[in-house]
Amino acid sequence: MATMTIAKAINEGLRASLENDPKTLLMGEDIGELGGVYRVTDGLKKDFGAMRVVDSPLAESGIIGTAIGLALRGYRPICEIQFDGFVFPGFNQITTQLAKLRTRSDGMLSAPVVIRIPYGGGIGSIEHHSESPEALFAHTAGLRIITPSNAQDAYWMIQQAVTCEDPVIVFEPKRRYWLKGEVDTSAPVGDPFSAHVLRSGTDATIVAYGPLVPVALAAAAAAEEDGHSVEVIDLRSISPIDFDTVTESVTRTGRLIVAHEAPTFGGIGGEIAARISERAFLSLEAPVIRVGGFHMPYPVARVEEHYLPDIDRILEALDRAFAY
Amino acid sequence: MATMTIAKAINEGLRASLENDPKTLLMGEDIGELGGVYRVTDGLKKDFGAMRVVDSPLAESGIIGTAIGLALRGYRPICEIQFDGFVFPGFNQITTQLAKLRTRSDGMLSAPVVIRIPYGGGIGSIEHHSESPEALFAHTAGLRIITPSNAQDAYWMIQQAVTCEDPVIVFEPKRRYWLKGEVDTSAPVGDPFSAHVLRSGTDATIVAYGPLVPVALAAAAAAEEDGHSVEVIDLRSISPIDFDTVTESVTRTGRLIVAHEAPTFGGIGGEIAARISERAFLSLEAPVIRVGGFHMPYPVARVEEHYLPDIDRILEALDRAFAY
Amino acid sequence: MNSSRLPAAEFEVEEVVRATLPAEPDGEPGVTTLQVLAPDGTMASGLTATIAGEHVDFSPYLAADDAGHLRSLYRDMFLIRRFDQESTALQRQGQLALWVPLTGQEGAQIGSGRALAPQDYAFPTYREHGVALTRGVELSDILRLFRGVTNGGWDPRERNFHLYTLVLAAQSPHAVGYAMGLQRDQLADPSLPPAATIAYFGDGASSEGDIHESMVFAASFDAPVVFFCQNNQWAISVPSSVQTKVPLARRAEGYGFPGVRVDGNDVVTVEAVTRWALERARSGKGPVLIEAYTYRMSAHTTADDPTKYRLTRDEQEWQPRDPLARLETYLRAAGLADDAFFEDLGAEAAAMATDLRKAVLAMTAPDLESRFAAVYAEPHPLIQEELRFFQQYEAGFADEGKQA
Amino acid sequence: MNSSRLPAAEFEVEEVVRATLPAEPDGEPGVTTLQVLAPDGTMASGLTATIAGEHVDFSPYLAADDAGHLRSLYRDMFLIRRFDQESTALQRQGQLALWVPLTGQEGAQIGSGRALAPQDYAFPTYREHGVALTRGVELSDILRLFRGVTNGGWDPRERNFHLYTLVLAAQSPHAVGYAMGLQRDQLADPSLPPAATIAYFGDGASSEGDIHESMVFAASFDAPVVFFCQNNQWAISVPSSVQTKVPLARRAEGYGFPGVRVDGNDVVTVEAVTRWALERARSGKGPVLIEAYTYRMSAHTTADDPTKYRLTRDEQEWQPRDPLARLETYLRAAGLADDAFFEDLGAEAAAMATDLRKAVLAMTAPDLESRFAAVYAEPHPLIQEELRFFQQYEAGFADEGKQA
Ligand SMILES: Cc1ncc(C[n+]2csc(CCOP(=O)(O)OP(=O)(O)O)c2C)c(N)n1
Ligand SMILES: Cc1ncc(C[n+]2csc(CCOP(=O)(O)OP(=O)(O)O)c2C)c(N)n1
Ligand SMILES: [Mg+2]
Ligand SMILES: [Mg+2]
Repeated sequence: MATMTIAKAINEGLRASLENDPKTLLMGEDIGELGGVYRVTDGLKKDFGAMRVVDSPLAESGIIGTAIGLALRGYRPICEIQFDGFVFPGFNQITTQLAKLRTRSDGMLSAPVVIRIPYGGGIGSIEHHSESPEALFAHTAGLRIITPSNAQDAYWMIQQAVTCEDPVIVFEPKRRYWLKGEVDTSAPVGDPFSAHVLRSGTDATIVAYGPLVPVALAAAAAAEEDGHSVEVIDLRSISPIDFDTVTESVTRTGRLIVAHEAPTFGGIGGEIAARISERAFLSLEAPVIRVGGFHMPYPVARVEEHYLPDIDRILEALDRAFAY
Repeated sequence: MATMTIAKAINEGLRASLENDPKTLLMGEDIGELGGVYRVTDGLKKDFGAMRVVDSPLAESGIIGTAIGLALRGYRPICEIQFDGFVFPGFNQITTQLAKLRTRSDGMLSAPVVIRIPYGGGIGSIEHHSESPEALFAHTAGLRIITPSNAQDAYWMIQQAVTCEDPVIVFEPKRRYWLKGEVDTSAPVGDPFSAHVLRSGTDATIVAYGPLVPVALAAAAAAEEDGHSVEVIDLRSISPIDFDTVTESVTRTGRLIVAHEAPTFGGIGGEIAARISERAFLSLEAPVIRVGGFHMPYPVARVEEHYLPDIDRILEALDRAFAY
Repeated sequence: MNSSRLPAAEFEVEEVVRATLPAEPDGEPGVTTLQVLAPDGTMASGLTATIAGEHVDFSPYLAADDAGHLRSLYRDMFLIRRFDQESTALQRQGQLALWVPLTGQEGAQIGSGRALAPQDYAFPTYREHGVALTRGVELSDILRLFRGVTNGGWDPRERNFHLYTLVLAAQSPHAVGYAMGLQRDQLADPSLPPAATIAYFGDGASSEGDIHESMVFAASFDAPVVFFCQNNQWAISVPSSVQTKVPLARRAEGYGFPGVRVDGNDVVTVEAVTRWALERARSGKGPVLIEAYTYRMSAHTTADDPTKYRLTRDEQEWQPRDPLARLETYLRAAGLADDAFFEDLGAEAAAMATDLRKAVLAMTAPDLESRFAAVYAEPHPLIQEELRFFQQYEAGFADEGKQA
Repeated sequence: MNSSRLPAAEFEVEEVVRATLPAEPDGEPGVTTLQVLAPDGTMASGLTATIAGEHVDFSPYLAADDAGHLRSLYRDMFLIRRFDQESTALQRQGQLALWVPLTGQEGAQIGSGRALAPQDYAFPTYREHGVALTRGVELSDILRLFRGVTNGGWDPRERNFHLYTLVLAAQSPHAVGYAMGLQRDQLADPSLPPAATIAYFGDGASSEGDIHESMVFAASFDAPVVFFCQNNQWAISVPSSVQTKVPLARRAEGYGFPGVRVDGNDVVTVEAVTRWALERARSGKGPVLIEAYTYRMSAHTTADDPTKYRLTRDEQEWQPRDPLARLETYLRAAGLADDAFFEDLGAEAAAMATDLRKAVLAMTAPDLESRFAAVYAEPHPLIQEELRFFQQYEAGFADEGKQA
């Protein structure tokens, strides 16, 4: 057991992947000498060399596109997109090529490319550096999307993404990069595509993922003071979604709050709400209530705290749910 | 009143826009001499010249990007993307630039760009020619998205898109291009961002849009034979969504089916289901049931009929709703 | 063998020279079109050029003297044209959803395809049926895509010929990435035969950002990749002058690697120049861009009507530059092939067409059920859930059927 | 005035010549770096070059003889450097979220900015504070973005200076589209003064597909746009050699328009060449690419630590090529500016810095409520619904506050 930050856990996870499989390699902007703008790849170029930790030209479509080619040749490229808002020049390669390669080849070809994307807000940054675009990838079949919320998951999920035969996008909760946690490097966590119940409760369920998991836990703790027993589920995987775990919980609690930083409209919360409303229709005491960003571009740093779902916003949603 | 196909109605609508405002211009691949692969722009280059009907280089990001520049200079560019599956090279310009320009400038700048995208399947075509990517745009604030289902709407909505100060994506139901209808070119239809109740009913509501509207109507007619009175709403606008009209209907009928060709998972149906479940929670006799594509790349032509939501799939969903 | 027309020609690719070749298609400045086999069927005896400051003698790569090889190039071109005709007919008869003809581009495709070594890997767009033939892909497999029964059709790893890619230019970075993989393989095991990739794209696709980004990557990493642009003058209805005002071969200059324009209808030159470029790439010298100047003699696809946008006169002008006719003329004039050769070939092609037709008619559609399995490599709960729904739903109809 | 160092220099841009200039930064082949004002403060008397086969005499564009103009160029560079220092200080003191320094690039920015006519329109990336100054943008307005109170900060239409764009290269097609609009305006009303646009981007951004697509469009439509690439050697931590192995100016060759490399730290040449390029563009001759060879003397941003990836030695090597120092040397040596000029300027800059600080401290954050109104121009039910929710939600806290 070691204590490390999420950033360090990913760094160690990448290191383990590079050590375990000579076919793995890292590609991205500034990931070599600099170790990435968040130092997540710190030291890896020094130890594994420029052929395995590649400072690429500044071109996201080129990064994803060449990663696909490398994967076709048997490599396992792990791409870093510098910030959430800069994945879009690579959107075509991800959506029309990476996601569809397996189906296009009738299952003959795999493209086990990993795309790491630091995402989410709350870091006081400028435009395009605080977005949560996960729903824009979840709608596309062929991709898998995971997002760790703690160091232990971070360490293992990045490695599980690398060994997965399918393309995996790993959304990294950048404002939690410095969050410390215990990591057991000897025993892998289970299925990265399953949800984890982090706190059990009987009156309502909160589903959150990535950066909002600590917020959801804090909201549940606050609700307890008000006499409500609230279950908290860390979704961990956005595609596929572990609906079984969520349904099981909601069948017991009868109330569901889904929280994410991404705008509510068209967000992944809608999918969860729709499916759980269908699966647990007769158990629901209240409608599923979503807590998310507003329908606007991510706002400037000075107002982001009012935009981001926080403990109070989740409590307000719980209040509404309890009011039914 | 004139009878025309949807394709012709859009052609006439574009012609009217070009006539009404010298600042309008068309840009796209093969839209000039050829009149577009679907002939939607047929004859326009001949009549308005190459400066207003521009055969562009083959580059979607360039098309959208230069359209933004033209809009900044006071023009009203109407871009054609040749097929749904080919919009993705332009995704970055749409998502990070076009959608955000107004917010970025604190409301000072508008980019009234129109993007026409023939979409949807059922045409027996090859890969990337039958997709329904509307949800990937709806999640992004700053855009508006409409989709006509008949000639009258097609004629007017394209013109309304052109005069709208906001960027508008017009998804054109390509397999209905040759569907004929009456067009009143003298009296504009109302708000293009409102839903239309096309058929009233008391037992359930079907919401559909674009290519599935005729299917929804046929399903409602079939259900009537089974003794169910089913209301059909043509959504018309995917962003914003006219939730008021849908809520009002569901409050009366107690049951809602949402149908679209796009894959269900992460589709816009989830948004509708989630919001209506919240708004009409106490009126719902059954969960909102979604009928959509499966979680797979749009399949090959020879099996698409099994993939596409059809009358039977909607009837099956109605059965499930009535079973509660 | 008529080789008097030209001495060992010295084409100064970088200079602004007006081509002296009868085949020089039109007056674009800044680049010369390399050619040894002229439209009139005469063959130059050698070919040298200065490319990006490098003096290149293509003679070692020229197959001009090898009668058997020349006949086999002709055979490939002839067969693939026949294949094209049969596929067009199958489409007209409703057996294919669509067809993308290659007629006119046989020289560019057979020439470049034959230049590939077995260990090289080709990334086509969607019109490269000729290249597929040279890679040994079962031709009927190509028609699976156009019959609408698959988006693929063959196992690319068997013949090192990738699947068709319909999103224009998207395969170009794949070719570069694959080449970067080859580089790493070579480093890990120097005993491997050096290999390269080739990325096919059109004059229209050249405008896409992906072409640029892949050239940037290729130049930056000296990736062993040959960019092979078939400038067939048209992107559907848009003439190549909309994509560029100077020869596309010149794009390479901006990245610092060689760009060459070849007469794409001269299969001999195309093969020689591609062999040179591949060898150069394999040897670690980085990418080359080849622009094969050719002409789409047919429609864009069977859904297209070129009379809407181009003159029959233009089409007729290219007729005498046909890649097959000139090689036939040469083979006959030089006494390298006789009537029997051409008759046998005709019979072989007819038999091939018959087999093809049979194979196509035998192709059945998959069922949708099978498609669920192809989306992910590993188990996926949503796929399972939807598949279960679909099976039950379909079973419902079967039950109804039984009951009725 | 010392003009003996060089006669009217004849720079053969297209040839592979080794530069004879002391300022030639390093040994990249294939292009010459245009320069009249050397690092040692000597000034050449003229400047001619052959660019894409075109013989150009830049003398009419050179301000080398105009003392007042030279002083004003110096003043602009001096002020913007002071602005940069003050902004860096403000960031260190927590008054700005981030700062993007321009030190080292004053020559490229002031030179090109001063070349613009009022009717021209500039599209910056995010580091073009010097260009903003030349356009008359209130400098404090630039800091609004970095203080996190807006993503914009000024009305671009007032000064024909667009908002900063943070998605690299995305503004480049906007510049081309705007230029296409200018073309149409001119056609509709030939009495309008001809105008052009200028698109700024960096060596890193040059690799993005959008740069390519915008160059394709610009070439195809002869759009009046000047592509101005500040090659400051670095894209954060990545040296420009990763983006290209040949001078970026050469990219233009592939599109058939002129590409010129200038010493970006020589404000006089930058201005002259940009004026020439803009005039050429306005006159209908199409785009030009200018590569300003310069150096990012500071960190990428205040969040960056260059010691992680570059040597202090490299930084020191560029020190003597400082764009301000050389002009000061020249002005003093030629007797065009005395101590009083420099002292006055120092005082002016100090006052500006004081005002700037005041303005920044006075900038207050908007409230989130106001942001709802900026998303759409026309009424939008979802915005209204969410705004209503937000107001009620906030009011709830106010009520609680009252009750408590
Ligand atoms: C990204 C993208 N945009 C648009 C299309 C539609 N489209 C198919 S073929 C074609 C023209 C291609 O021209 P070119 O690259 O010259 O190849 P050719 O067909 O001439 O072989 C177009 C516009 C596409 N397939 N992909
Ligand atoms: C599309 C995109 N990808 C990545 C980034 C992150 N990023 C910001 S600045 C930068 C380097 C830019 O280098 P260059 O273009 O040379 O400009 P400079 O900063 O040197 O002025 C990167 C990678 C971005 N802003 N946009
Ligand atoms: Mg073509
Ligand atoms: Mg730079």
